[in-house]
Amino acid sequence: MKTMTYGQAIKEGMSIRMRENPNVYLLGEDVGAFGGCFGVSAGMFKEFGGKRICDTPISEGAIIGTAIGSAATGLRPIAEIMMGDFVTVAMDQLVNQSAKMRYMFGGKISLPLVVRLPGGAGVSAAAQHSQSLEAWLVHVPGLKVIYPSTPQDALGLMLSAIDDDNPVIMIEHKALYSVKGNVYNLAPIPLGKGDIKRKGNDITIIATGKMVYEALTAAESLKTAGISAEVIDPRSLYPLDKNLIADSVSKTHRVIVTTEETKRGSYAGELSAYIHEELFDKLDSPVSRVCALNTPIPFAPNLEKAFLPNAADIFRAAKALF
Amino acid sequence: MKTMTYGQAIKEGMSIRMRENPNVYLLGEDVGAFGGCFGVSAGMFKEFGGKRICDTPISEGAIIGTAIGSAATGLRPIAEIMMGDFVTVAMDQLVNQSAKMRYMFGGKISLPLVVRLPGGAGVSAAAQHSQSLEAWLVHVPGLKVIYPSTPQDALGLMLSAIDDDNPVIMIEHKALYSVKGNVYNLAPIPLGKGDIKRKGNDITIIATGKMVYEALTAAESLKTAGISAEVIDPRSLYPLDKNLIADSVSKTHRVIVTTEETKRGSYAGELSAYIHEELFDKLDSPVSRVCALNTPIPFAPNLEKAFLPNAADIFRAAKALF
Amino acid sequence: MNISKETMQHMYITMKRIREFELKTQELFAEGKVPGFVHLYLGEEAVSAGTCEYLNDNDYITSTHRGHGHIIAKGGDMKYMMAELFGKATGYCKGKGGSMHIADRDKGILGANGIVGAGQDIALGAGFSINYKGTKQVCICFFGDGSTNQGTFHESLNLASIWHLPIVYVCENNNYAISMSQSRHQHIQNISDRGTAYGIPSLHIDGNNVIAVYKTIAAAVDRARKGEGPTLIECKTYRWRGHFEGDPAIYKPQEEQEAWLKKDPLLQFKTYLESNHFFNEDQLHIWDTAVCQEIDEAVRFADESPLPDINTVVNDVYSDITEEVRVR
Amino acid sequence: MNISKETMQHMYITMKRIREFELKTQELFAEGKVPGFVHLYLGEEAVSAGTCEYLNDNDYITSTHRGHGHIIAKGGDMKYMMAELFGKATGYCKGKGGSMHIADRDKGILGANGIVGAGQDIALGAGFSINYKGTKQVCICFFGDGSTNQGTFHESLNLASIWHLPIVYVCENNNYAISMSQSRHQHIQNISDRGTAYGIPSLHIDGNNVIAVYKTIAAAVDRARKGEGPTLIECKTYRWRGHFEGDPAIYKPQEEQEAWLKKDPLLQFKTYLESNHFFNEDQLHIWDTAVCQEIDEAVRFADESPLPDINTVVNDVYSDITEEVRVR
Ligand SMILES: Cc1ncc(C[n+]2csc(CCOP(=O)(O)OP(=O)(O)O)c2C)c(N)n1
Ligand SMILES: Cc1ncc(C[n+]2csc(CCOP(=O)(O)OP(=O)(O)O)c2C)c(N)n1
Ligand SMILES: [Mg+2]
Ligand SMILES: [Mg+2]
Repeated sequence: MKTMTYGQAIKEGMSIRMRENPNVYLLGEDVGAFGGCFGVSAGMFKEFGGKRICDTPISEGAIIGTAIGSAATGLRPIAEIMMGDFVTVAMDQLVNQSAKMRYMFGGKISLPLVVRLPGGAGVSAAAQHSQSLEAWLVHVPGLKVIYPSTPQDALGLMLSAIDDDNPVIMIEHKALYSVKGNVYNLAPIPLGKGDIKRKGNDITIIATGKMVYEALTAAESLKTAGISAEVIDPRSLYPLDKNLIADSVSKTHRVIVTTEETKRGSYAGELSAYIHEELFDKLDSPVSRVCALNTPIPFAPNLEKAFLPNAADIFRAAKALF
Repeated sequence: MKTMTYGQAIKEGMSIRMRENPNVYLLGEDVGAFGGCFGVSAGMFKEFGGKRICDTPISEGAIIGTAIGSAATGLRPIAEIMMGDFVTVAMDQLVNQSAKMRYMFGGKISLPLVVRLPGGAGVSAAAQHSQSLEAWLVHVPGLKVIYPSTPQDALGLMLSAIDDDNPVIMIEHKALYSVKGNVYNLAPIPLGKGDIKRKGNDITIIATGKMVYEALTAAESLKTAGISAEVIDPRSLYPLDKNLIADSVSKTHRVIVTTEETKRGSYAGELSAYIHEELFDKLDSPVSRVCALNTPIPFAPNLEKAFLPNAADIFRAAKALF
Repeated sequence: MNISKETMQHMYITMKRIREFELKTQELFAEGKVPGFVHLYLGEEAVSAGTCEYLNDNDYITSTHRGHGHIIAKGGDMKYMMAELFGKATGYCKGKGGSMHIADRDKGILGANGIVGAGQDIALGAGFSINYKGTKQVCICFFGDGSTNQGTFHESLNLASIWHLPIVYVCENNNYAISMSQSRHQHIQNISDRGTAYGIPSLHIDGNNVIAVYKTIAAAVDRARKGEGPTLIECKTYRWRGHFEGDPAIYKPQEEQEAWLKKDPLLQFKTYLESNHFFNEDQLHIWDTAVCQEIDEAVRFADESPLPDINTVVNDVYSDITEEVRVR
Repeated sequence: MNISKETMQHMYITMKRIREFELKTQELFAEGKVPGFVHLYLGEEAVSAGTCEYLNDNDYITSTHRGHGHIIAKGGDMKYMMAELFGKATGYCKGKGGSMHIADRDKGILGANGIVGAGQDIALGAGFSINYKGTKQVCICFFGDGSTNQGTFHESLNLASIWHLPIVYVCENNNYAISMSQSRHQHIQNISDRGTAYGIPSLHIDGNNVIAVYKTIAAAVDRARKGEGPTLIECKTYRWRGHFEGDPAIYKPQEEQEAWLKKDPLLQFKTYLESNHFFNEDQLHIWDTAVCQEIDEAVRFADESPLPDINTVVNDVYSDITEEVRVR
């Protein structure tokens, strides 16, 4: 067992595979000696050198394009987009190219690539540096989408992402990078396996990324109020651990889905629709979404706080279901 | 009353406002003398000249950028992106710039611009020329999203879109361009007003774009099976006519949402989540989504047909709710 | 540089294959046998034939929406191509891709592409792999004049330049991007002028002269293999047909069209071969006939092939997950 | 070209304003008064001061993440800027934008921008409007060396060229894109070489010499107003600080940093003004003091201003729809 931060765990996952497999490499803006905008790759340049920790100009489309072309020709790239928001300038590469190639080419090509997207708000980075855009990516057949909330999950999921023969998007929350946690083992965590972050009986709270912590806080408060909440972190948004969710909902009959996305058109909505479709008979009340407001992300700390969903919101929403 | 095609109605809407307001102009690839890839602007170059019907190089980002900058400085641009799929290369302009500017700048700027996105499958145009990407855009606060299904709606919505002081995305279905319909009046149709395309009592089918026609066909079959289906076309995906939906669902207690999107992460999911959240007590059965498969869009006509949702799917899904 | 007779023979046959494949496709499209969008390469045969002649099977190419010529020249099998155009199960992509998405990894063909400018980025990755592994392959990146106005062009050339990637950028300047003539879509006469912006050696040549193409490419490929980085080569040529089948192309001035038809690259090469006594008419005729037979066989193969089983619609999305058939 | 004393005085004051504003911001950031990302313009003052001096209020500018200098030079009010940096209700954007999103339509400031390269596209639209309405304004498009590797740069210059837009592209080459020195992110020495690719007249100048900037811009602006189209001007300058506050910038060689500190644009201009007897030290001192007072007032204004009411979080998304406060 080791204690490390979420950021270090991501680095550890990348480094483990890079040590084992010379075809794994990292590219992105300032990922080299600078260590990445959030310091995630700090030290990797020293260990692996500039050939494998590869600085790029400010050309996100070309970063993903390079990842695609090199994956198609035998390498296993990890591409960092400095902020998830900048994926807007690489959507074609991600969506029309990487996600569809295998299918368009009749299954005859593999694209083992990982794209890292640091997302999320909370640091007054305003509307263009704080978004949670996972809903877009889950909507794209051909992509897998993962979103770890803890150092252990970050490490295990990173290993699986690198091992996967398909494009995998890893959403990382920038405000989690410095969060510490225990890492018990270095085994890959299979994509499509969710995790119960807290056991409970009366209500299921499905939470992603940083909202897992808010959910856990809310669960504590709910306990005081006599409600036993189960907190589930899907970790992998697609493929989704449907069994884990079904089991939990069959037990609790009530569900909150909480994500940091703007509510309208969110992945939280997809989860809600799915649960209603498949588990309607198990539900005693409608699935309730606790998300961010339907606004761009404001700069001022007090406004940003008002924008973001939090434990109190989850608590309120949960209470309302009883 | 006039009979015209969906494509002609769009042109008519644009032309009416261009005649009235010299600040309205159209730009896009081959929209000029060529008349646009689907012929929507055919003849407009002749009427309005090259200054106002403005051909561009293949630079979609710059097309939307031009629209933004000119809207910010007093014009009312209409930008055509040749195929909706190409919006992937203009997502930054659309999402990080146009949608957020008013908010980021504290409400001190208006961006009256319309972006036309021909979407949809059915013509063997394969994975990169057939997508329905409306879910992405509905997820973006600051954008309005409309999707007409008939010539009358196309015309009325286009007028409102041009009149609007916010960025409005108009999704057009390429397979509808040649569909004829009656146009009874030339009045703008307010954004946020849905339409009942067929009255019914037993089930509500909410359908967008080309799926409206499949829904109407399904409703006919359902009638034979003794089920009276109401078909609702929201027309405006955001803002959404929540009252119209609530009234219908309160009457029928059963809902199908059908769109041409890949199901996972779809706008249909947002509608489903919303209806469950707000109208759970009115529902006798879960909202059921009838969407396209979770795959890229295949080329071969028989595969494409298998990919697309149709009236029979809606019929089956509706029957299953009783 | 001396060009062997064998090379000339092969280039001639390649050009003829492309010509006949496209003429047949034109016909089949008109008959309704080929669905979707079809962009013909007629009139541009010398570019891909001359370019790919100098490559090895394990060299890469990236292609465009107008990809048939590239694929044939790089050794793609016309049977599987035609079957793909028909949307048949035996096609290169099992009917899932169609004309705009043909790929053949064994031949280094990284795919035709429906998105203008997308191949430029993908080429970067192929070049990156080559340098990373030190395998001395090259990647040819084909693209049109119109695509040089996409941001991807710019980003690609910049990266290839700083990374010294073994990419040869082959611009097929056929003077049009759909209805936009080059003079309307950019303010320069030679696209090769754009190389300066990246410190990439650049030149423009007669793209209808297959010998010129071959020689120019050979030099650029040699340079790339030696680790000296990318080259940008603009091949001036012309699109005989409309942008896609169905486009009457009334925006093309008739004199322009006629002048270019006179510069038929295949005919020019034929004349060259005959007048220099490399091959006589009889010999060429034999090859022509063989090519026509190949095409006929390709069409027969495509025609007789089965449609894809509709259950395959859900396969091939992932390497390990099969989507449920009725998730709707 | 003769430059009036009035103009010189104003440019001096502008540069001093930018310098002091940034020094103060640096201090306030360190104290934790300014949240978020802050990119300082220290060392680059001559570029925006020299550029904006020749503009009218109704001329436009597009800006970048490093926008404070542009906004001050174009006449933005430092009180509202500082309040915005503090996230206060009285700020330019009511606290919704912060350092990277300041705009002022009345002064033609179309916004700082958090997306590298985004301003290039927006400038196109401003230029388009001007030509459309025939108003003879111009638009200055500011951007960094690193941003010239984004596709938007390429697309913008191409379009501006074919449409003859009245845009002056002002590249602030401060030799770095975060940690990437220019020689690592592109293979050319002069970014002005990129103009050739679009048929746009281009040149590079000493960006630390405000007189040179002013004169060069004046010629380009005159050209643009006459309908002769865009110009690309590369201003060589240097970023004194790290990329953002908090970046220790260890990747910058110390000798390089020192050499550039010696080329302080403000000090250079001061020396020039004094040695040519335009103004004496006393006069300059009076202006300096006034500027410092302005900054103090701006800070006081920001400090004393109220936070935005949290209910305003849902306003200003649309002109006509207010989002519900608790839709979560
Ligand atoms: C991003 C994008 N924008 C627009 C299109 C539509 N389109 C397909 S081909 C084409 C013209 C391409 O011109 P050029 O690059 O010169 O190639 P050519 O067709 O002449 O071979 C256009 C605009 C597209 N496929 N992708
Ligand atoms: C599309 C995009 N990619 C990356 C970034 C992150 N980023 C912000 S500023 C910057 C460097 C910009 O360099 P340059 O254009 O030279 O401007 P400078 O900071 O030197 O003024 C980067 C990479 C961004 N904001 N947007
Ligand atoms: Mg062309
Ligand atoms: Mg810079």
